[in-house]
Amino acid sequence: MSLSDVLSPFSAWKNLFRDPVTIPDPLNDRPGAPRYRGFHQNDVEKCIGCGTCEAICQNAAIDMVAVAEIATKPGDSGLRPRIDYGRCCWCALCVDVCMTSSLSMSNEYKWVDHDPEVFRFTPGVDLKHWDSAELGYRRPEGHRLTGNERVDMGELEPEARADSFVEIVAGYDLEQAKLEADRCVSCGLCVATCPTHMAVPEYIATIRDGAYEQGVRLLYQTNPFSNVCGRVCTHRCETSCAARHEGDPIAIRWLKRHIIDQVPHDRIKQIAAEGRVSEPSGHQVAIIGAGPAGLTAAFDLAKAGHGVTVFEAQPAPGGMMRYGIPEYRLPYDKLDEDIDVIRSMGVEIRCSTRVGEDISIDQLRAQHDSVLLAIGLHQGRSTRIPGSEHRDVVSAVELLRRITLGERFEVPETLAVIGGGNVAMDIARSLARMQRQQHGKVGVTLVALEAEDLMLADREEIDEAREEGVVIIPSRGPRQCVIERDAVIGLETVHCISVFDEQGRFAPNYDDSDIQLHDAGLIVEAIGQAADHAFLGEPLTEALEWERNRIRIDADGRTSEPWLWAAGDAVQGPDVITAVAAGHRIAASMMAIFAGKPAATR
Amino acid sequence: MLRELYEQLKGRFPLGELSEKRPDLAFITLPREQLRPVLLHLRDQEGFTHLVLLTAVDWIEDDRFQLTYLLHDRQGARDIGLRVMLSRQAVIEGAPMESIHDLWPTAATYQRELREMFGIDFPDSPGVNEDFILEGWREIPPYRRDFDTLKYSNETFAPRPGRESQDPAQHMKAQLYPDGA
Amino acid sequence: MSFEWIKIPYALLTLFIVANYGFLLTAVMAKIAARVGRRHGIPVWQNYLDLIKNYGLRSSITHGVMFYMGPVFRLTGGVGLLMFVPTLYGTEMFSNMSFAGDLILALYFVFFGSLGMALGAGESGHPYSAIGVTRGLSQVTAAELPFALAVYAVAVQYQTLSVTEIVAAQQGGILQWTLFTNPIAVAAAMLSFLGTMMRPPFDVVLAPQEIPIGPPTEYHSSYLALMQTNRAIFPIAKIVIYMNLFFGGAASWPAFFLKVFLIYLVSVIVGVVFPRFRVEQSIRWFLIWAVPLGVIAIMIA
Amino acid sequence: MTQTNEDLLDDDLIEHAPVKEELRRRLVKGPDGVEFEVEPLRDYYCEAPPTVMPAAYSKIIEGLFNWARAESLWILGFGTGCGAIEMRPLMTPRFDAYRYGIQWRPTPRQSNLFVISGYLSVKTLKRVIRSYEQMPNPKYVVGLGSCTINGGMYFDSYNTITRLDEYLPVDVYITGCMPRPEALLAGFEELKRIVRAGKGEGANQYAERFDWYKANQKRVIHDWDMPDYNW
Repeated sequence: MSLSDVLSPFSAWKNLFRDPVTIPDPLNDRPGAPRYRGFHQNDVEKCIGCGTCEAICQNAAIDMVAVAEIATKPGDSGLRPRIDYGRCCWCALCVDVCMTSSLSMSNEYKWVDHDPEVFRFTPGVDLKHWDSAELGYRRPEGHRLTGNERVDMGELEPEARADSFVEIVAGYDLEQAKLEADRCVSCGLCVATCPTHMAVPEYIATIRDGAYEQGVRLLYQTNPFSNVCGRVCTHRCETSCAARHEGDPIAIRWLKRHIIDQVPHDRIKQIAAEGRVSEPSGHQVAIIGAGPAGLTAAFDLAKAGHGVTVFEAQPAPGGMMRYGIPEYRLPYDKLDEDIDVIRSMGVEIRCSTRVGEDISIDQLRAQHDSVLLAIGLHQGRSTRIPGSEHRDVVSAVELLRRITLGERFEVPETLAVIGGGNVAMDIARSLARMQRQQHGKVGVTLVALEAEDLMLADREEIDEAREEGVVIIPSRGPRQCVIERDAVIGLETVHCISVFDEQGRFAPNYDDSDIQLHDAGLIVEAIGQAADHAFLGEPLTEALEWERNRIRIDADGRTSEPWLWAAGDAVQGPDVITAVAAGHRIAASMMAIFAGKPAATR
Repeated sequence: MLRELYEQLKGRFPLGELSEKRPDLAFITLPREQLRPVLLHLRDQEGFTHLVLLTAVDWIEDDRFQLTYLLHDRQGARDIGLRVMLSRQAVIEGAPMESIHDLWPTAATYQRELREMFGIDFPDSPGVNEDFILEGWREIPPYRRDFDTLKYSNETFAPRPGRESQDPAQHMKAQLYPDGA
Repeated sequence: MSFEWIKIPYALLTLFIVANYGFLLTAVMAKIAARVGRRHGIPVWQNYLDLIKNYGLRSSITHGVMFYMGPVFRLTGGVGLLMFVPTLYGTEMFSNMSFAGDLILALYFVFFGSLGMALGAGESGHPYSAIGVTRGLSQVTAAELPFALAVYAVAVQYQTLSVTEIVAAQQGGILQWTLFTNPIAVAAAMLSFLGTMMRPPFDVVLAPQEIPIGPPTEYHSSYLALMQTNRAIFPIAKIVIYMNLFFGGAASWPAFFLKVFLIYLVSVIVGVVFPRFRVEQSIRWFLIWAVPLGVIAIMIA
Repeated sequence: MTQTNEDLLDDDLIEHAPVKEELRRRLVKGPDGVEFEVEPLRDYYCEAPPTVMPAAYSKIIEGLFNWARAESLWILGFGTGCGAIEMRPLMTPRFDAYRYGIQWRPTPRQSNLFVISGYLSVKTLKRVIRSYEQMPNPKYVVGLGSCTINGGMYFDSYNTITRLDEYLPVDVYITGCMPRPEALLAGFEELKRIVRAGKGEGANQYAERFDWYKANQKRVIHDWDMPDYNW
């Protein structure tokens, strides 16, 4: 020990003349640093109440609670997260996972109270002084816990598909499906949006687990047309998907198709038959029309042991699924598989049996406890422009039916399609394929009244049609079919300035100075369809209540006649999944009535 | 580097498989009769003088408890873990496991913990039956996978009331389709 | 001098002034120490708050008579020490009972408090108290030894045991102070002083970290408040002895305040910069450095 | 008090979680050869259950006392959980809590504030109860961190209590995981307000609802091998 060892500590005394390092007023002088994880903020307008924050919270600190001022609407559950600061550990996983970036954290961190019950609040709803705090933790730009981009779906190249009716979409393989399924946060916002409330998060979860049979089981609980819907569903679920806010929505439709593709058909039949009542109840139901609505009702009823007979005017069952959708989108063998499962429940389908001609509706009524009217819209609407009565001006539905039936008719080298919906695309693309087969080139012009971004067809349909050579010209209203020497030679159109008037009614406004002539040897009208109710006969038509040319039905699908239900495009529209939902509802409604009434003895 | 050691060990002892995690970390599965000789060999011949930890894993699906003895070689800066599989059912019925507290005194503490948390008995280990972390524990050992800790906590420590949550999907269905359609 | 009744109110007045000065001084010292540690430190009135708080506690328990008497003895040690030395030299009012006591009595009172404390703390039954008492007594004994030697040297030097007379002998200029007439004895005494002020490096008795709080572990509420009062009075009383023996005493309150402050500061100057000694280290330190100084002082005398 | 030590010793405890051998009532032989009975759980502690101790003095003096109590918070330096680490900075020059009259005492006898710093395991709870009961009235409890409010991240733990107020009367909660030192200071300031207003009566609340608190404590502490009260 030297003297300096003893003396040097005394140098600490010079601190007496330095300022203290003590923070003078730590309560007010120390705001949280930028990106400090303090109490939560939530932009309730941006929040969709998906509950992903609740699901990821490791401390069970988040509740999803209904908020009075926020209404439930498609894509927004109306719930908002409530955070329990008796649980929260400020890990910010909820902020990192938030699907809309609505949730964030302020940099406020002081909250004391004598009452332990107060540390629970709904950010953005229960107002707090830190709501406007600018600093705090936000999810870093580009940083996401779930993938933003949808796994690409393999498709045939335009060159390969343009002249064939082979299915375009390849479907996901196992690995792709798992990747895509992993993006799903299982919030279930889609479930309510789906007309038949398919258990979407649950069946997507079966892909992650590889439990495909369980997936099929879940699919069949709500939808016997998974092959069809896995391909051509309008997938409204994807419009309310939480993932769409900051990326692509989950490819729910393709995942559904993936599940059904993984399980052999015979096994699907077994799974679908689980819980089937083999004992016949004695009740008999007649269903007019073997479309999705009719067959779904038939499936449910037959599974519950009721006798079901389906009467179909066309030579094959499926309705619009078969006669309205081209084969390259929905291969017939896949549709047949779905129908085969339904048949295996014991449903009898009588094809080429037109009610009103081969059997009268009164006969049906007499022989059955109840009758379901589930016909489609098989009649095309006409534009009624000059020249539209010509035989080479045809409706799209009729042409589609003829293609399905296998009629090999000649298509001219140029033709025009009027309409901007999916049916217009279907017929344009089908005819383009036939043109390529017959002439080696495409000469289809599609004119739509709406502007490009307002066209009713799906975006991908439009893009694919263009890739296949269809010329799509938006904002054109048909003026007349030009006929020379009794042959159609073209379609004359004018520029359409606006489609709807200020009140939102259909009232197209044309610019008559902008006229174009499109060469066309055939004009196809695809502007809408109608049902043919003639077979009902006059007394029944009189007895039923009507609403704008459709039979009026209640929420259960019942008409004003106690024995008659109605469903499908003829009363409802617009797509397969809605028809499936209606089929389930009607089956349930019929069975509720059967339950209180013994079967008639015949 | 550890693979060489493994091959060398394998010449002397019947060993199970090797699982290499890093160049300086590997795990060897071995039958329980070989545990003591291998530990002794590693400690005295190979320089693994430090018992880093002794822990257990409950593989309830396979009806197994896995004991992991992690050893560290300070000189060689490498770690080796020995895994011993015990029949879960047998352990629950009271089958003993031999203690290694005579090789490393610290093992006694780990063994006391395993006794309390998993119910694995090391009858020779000093003080193994004394309370360690739990006092007056009445249930099955809490680290066993069949012990539902959330349920136990809710029943014993009464969470604060007033919490309720709704499932977004169910809530939407109820709000948008009130008739249940 | 003889006893007069008027001395009692005078003594109480002295006590009052000294106690308050003690409270303020310890707070000021704490503040100085805090500033060296670059802190703000406690408010100067904090000692009063703590005192009122402790008197205001509603519940108190006792472990027996000695437990109860401990703080009283301790306070008696402080008050007694103060009473038998002249606080202000040459004044009738503030010389207290100094006519009656001599250096031996003062030395006894220095030790008296510690003994009382030891008995009381012992009865509390707390093991930490016992450890603290053991440490405290060993260290205080070791620390008192050089002081006793120094006092002896001073007594020999002035040929009297009366504190008043020793002070009287130092009047007439700074150079008359024992500090300059017998520097080695003063040095021994000041080293001992460090040891009895319960400041680092000699605060292992209270050792806040290892044996929570030492002897007073079990003391609380009014007992603790009594001890707090003593902790204000006792150091001042001890400093008064040092002042009288070595630094020429004080003839007026300003001189008193200044000298007490400076002598107290000595222990703080050392205390804030050194880490704590263990008991055996401090005993060894006293025996090696302080005791020989004391012995030399006696030999010179 | 419905249950005495004797009852506890005889039925409940022995049946469910036997008292440790050295704590049982037993005969011992003294150095002089005389045998005598000891009952460790009773012998070393006081006998009286806690009583409500109302403010004893006039309003003015109580006001002065309350002010002094508020400005002289002596914390029992017992870090029960991870939150204790956030109390340490308060002692450092950066925060210097001493200037607010806050200091740490190493003994419950001299402390009047118990900071439950975060999660409280059942094993620690037992020690906490003993320490709390030894603190003199009036005494205060601050629950620090989410764990004391509703379990925090230990809400599903097999050995951690979720709600502190079931076992001790709590004056102030500070949420956070962990709360920063500033939040702790804010909590202490809030406690000072409460104490100054004369509302810091946790000790009396504990005495009033003693049976309830004891029942809660005994529900989770299965090996109750301590006396029912020990101040």
